[in-house]
Amino acid sequence: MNLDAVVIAVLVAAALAVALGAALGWAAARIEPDASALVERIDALLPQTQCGQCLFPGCRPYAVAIASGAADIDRCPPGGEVTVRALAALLDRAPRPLDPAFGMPKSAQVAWIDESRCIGCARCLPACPVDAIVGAPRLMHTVITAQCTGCELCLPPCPVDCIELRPAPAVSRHQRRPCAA
Amino acid sequence: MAARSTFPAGLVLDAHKQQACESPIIELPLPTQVVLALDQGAGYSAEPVVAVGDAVAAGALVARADHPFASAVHAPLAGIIVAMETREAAVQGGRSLCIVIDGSGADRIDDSVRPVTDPASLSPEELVQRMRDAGIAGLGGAGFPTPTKLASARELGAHTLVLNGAECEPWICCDDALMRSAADDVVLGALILRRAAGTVRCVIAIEDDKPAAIAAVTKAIERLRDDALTLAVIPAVYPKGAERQLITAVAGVEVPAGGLPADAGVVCQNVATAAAVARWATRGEPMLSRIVTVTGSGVAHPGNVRAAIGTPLAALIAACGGYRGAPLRLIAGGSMTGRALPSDEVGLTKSMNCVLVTTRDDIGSRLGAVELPCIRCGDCASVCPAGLLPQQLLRAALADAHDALRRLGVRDCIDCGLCDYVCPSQIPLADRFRHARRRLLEAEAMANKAAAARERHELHKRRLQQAATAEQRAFDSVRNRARQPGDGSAGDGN
Amino acid sequence: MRFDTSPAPHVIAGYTVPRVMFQVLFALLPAGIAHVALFGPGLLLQLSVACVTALLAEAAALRWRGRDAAPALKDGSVLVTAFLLAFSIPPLLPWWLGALGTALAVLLGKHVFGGLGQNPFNPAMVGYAILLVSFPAEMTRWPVPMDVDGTRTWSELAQLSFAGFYGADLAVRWDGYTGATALDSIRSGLDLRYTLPELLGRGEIAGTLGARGFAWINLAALAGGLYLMARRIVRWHIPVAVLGGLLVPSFIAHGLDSGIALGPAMQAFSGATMLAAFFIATDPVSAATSDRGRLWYGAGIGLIAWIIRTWGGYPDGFAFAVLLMNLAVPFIDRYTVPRIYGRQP
Amino acid sequence: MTELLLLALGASLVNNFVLSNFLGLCPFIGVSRRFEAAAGMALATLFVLTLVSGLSFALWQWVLVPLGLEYLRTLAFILLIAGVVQFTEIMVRATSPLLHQLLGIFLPLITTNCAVLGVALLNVNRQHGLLESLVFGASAGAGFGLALLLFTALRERLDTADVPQAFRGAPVALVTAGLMALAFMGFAGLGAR
Repeated sequence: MNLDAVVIAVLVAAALAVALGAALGWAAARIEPDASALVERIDALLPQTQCGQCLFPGCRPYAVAIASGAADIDRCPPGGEVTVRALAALLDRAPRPLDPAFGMPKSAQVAWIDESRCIGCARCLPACPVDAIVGAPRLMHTVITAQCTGCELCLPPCPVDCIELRPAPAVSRHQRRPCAA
Repeated sequence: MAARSTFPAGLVLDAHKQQACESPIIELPLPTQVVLALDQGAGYSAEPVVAVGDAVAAGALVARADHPFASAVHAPLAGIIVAMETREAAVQGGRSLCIVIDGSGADRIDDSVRPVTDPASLSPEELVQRMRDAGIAGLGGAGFPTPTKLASARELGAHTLVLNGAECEPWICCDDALMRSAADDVVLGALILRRAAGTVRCVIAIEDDKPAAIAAVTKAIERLRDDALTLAVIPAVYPKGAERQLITAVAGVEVPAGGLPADAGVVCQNVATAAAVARWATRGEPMLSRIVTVTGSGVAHPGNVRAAIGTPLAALIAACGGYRGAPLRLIAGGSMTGRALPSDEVGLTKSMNCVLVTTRDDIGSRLGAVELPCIRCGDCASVCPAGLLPQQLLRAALADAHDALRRLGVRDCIDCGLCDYVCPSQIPLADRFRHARRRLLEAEAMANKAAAARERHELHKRRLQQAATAEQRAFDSVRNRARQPGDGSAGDGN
Repeated sequence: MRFDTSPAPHVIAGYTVPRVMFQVLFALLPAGIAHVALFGPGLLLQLSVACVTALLAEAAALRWRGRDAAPALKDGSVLVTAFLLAFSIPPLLPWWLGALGTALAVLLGKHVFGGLGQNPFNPAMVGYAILLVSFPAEMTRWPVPMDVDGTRTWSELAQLSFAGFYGADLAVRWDGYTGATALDSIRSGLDLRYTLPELLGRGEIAGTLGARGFAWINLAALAGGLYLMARRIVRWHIPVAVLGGLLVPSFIAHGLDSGIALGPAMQAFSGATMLAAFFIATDPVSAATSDRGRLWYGAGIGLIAWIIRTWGGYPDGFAFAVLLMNLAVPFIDRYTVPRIYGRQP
Repeated sequence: MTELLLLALGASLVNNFVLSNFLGLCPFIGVSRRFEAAAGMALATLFVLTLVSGLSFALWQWVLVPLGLEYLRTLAFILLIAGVVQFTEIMVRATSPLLHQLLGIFLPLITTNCAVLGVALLNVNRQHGLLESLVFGASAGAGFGLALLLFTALRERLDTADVPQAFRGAPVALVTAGLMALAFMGFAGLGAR
């Protein structure tokens, strides 16, 4: 092989590489990462308890972290296995068990305030991420069961430990029956 | 309106109706005690208007229908209310709040019981309201309040009233017995219902395995000479008597999925409901009694019984000669869709058309079933009256794949049980689908709750932020104010 | 008085999977008799090996998964696999190949996917196809049927069957007693530029319906298949579609050039046509599941079998046709969901 | 005409790129979990394969051969494929944002699909003309898409099957792919007569 051929080969390869590289560079500059749609779809699968067990301040921040690859999909105990499977399907990954470091799944629960012990300190009101506790200073408080997500975030601020978690009421059982008679 | 149906599916089943249907209807005397479930089978409860210890007259209102899907409940006998508590009942979930009345033996009748002088003079709206007060509910098996159905039919402009005398489910023959003995009541009720629903015509549908009932109703219609009241004889194929399937068989239209029969221009009522309406119109009696088939191999003398609502089932069975052999399951309804009850102390409800006492002879096939994996033979699909693919639905149900369940139409399942009936792998498909619907409902409730929580959380965050900004602004203005006067002195110190 | 409760419905018809499976085995009886009468007792030898191997493989697979093997052995499904495979392979196949094919059919074709009801491919055809691509010579060597050469006796065929079964070198003593099947002879004849009438005029593959021997087996299989249809074990969609997919193109091709294209009658009664149409393609586990899907599925099998028979490298295409349509089944199922009551089409 | 038809049949069915030549197995296994994604992948691959077939022919015929640089073809084709894939992405983005969202990350993945390089090299080896190259590329893409869609539908069914623990996931997918290849052997020799 003579020197000319080598030089030509190198030149052609270099020219191709430069031409395509320039095109790719131009393309890369044009492509903005379109992550917001993905975040929306991930967020839609999370249970929205806003409990922070994943160590992110709420479900949406966790969704952002998953979308960017900063967190894995195994951090959501309230969603349990169902959520992990849904996330795995959305992201086309293999499902994996929950990471116990972030807590274990529990059955659905809602907060309940023992109104005889509540002193009306109002400290639980801002702690509730979904404003499901009604009350005013020096008046006893009540949890709106339908809106409570069971996140347990109201427990630590309560000075008299009058909040407890109870099993969530079952969904309406009504189903259509045939009148086959 | 959907096109003419292409759903001939269904199956001819062993009827088991001969025994009970031959003997005349037994009129059961009032029992000493009645147990009135406030949920009469439709899934919604009436609100009690009496308290324990109250004395009530026969026909007096004891529970008011606040919810449009609940129906009013009346005392069938004069007596004292001795208990009001949650008990086992023949309803979804197996328990309901019940009012227990001890009969006093007196035949004191409530003042409200007065015949409707001339039903034809009342406006449809008045008719519906009066029927609501009288607690008229569907006697066909679902127990849905008739007035609610009539009102929505009128709103949606239904043109045809179909009276369901198909009675396709095995064992049940109370409608057959009723039509044989009181065809005139059925026809009279049909006219009143037709007026209340605002429909142009009325068709009474009867399966071709009931020649005596067909003859009786034909005669009653002839006496009336009303062109807009006709009889349709349909083939005896299960489940032709299911509301949607009946409408398709009679009117040739399909009820849109997820819609009401009235969306297809049809409203459906049971023949027994029509007879009860006639009884109410002529005697003023609210819905206090019904005819119920008491049958099965576990009953000595199967027959049809007219009994007061709330009569304990044990009394009904006693009226038919008591138990015989070794009864295994007590079923409210027929063998295909009936609900197995835990006890014979529950009271008769308006929706209960049959008390089936089964022995191993009747239900041995189910008890001895050995479940094997699905071999996709497709027999279930060929009999499904809703045109579903149960074999595919089963896979989706086992995998809990909600999208697939919805797409394959688990909600279009009418729970007729035919897929179970024919399955060679003997898989309890209907029950799997019931559970799947339940889980779907739960998942959707969770999703709705999550969406609401997301919204509230966003508002919460915005509110906190606003509060923080306001606080910051207040703090800044205070600081600025504190700073301004001492601009020269304090500022130097910093 | 108190009662137990249970969900509705409270009564079932009492059809069972074993009943279905044993009816299928029963319906294979006529074809089996014809097979033994024409080709000697080789089928019985193959059947015994296949059944024993299939039951052992089934039991082993279930034991290995820690499941109760008894119900699966009793339901007869694995015997159907064994029978279909034994009917498909030549009766002269050495016993270890039959055993290997059956074991592969049961283990690789069925239990890898989870056992009864889970396998996407027809297990018998998986076993057959593996044997065919691995041992093409053994898999295409059939005895010359009784009615084609009247000089030999059934007892000679019996000796031949045993010789083949124990793997003896058939070329030494039995040369002339074995040969290719009619379809195979026709295709190699066509390759040598003979025309169809010329080939049929030569004695050894002549017959009223094209190929004797196999024609009888096909007729017997047709009878068994009609019995299954009458008993509603098999519904009409798949067999009719398979035969339609095979016969319509062969009718057209024969009309265009009767010199090289086999006519519909010969297509219908040679090779594995009837066995495939009524017994193999109708295996519900690996077939499409809606009526419309089954028509597509069956027509696809018939058409592919015709294509392979006409232009392909194998004499009979049904095994591959079935496997190819098996793998299209989930795809077909996806697009042939029937209209649900009350929904727009 | 008949020859082009045979070429198309050969490339799509008889010598199916995935199931007979075992090219492009990475996306075949990787992008076959969900049907929608697989459909997108099949479409995008079809497009890229056709485009690359034409362009690689041009590159080979009018650049590499005149310059006597035949030995550089692998390198040159890889560069070309990478460029075409990116170009495709940009074009799809410009013309149909909807399709772009549907295909998502699967477009760039085609670069690593060795079936694409395989088609380009085979076109050269078999001395296909421009039209033949285009037909060959398109039918190879169609064959790939067909195999991918069939496989994905099969895998979706296997997802709900009671597969033994040891075979769940990739193992049973590979067994299935193997049996698919076995079935495609039925086409062997098709058209040889």
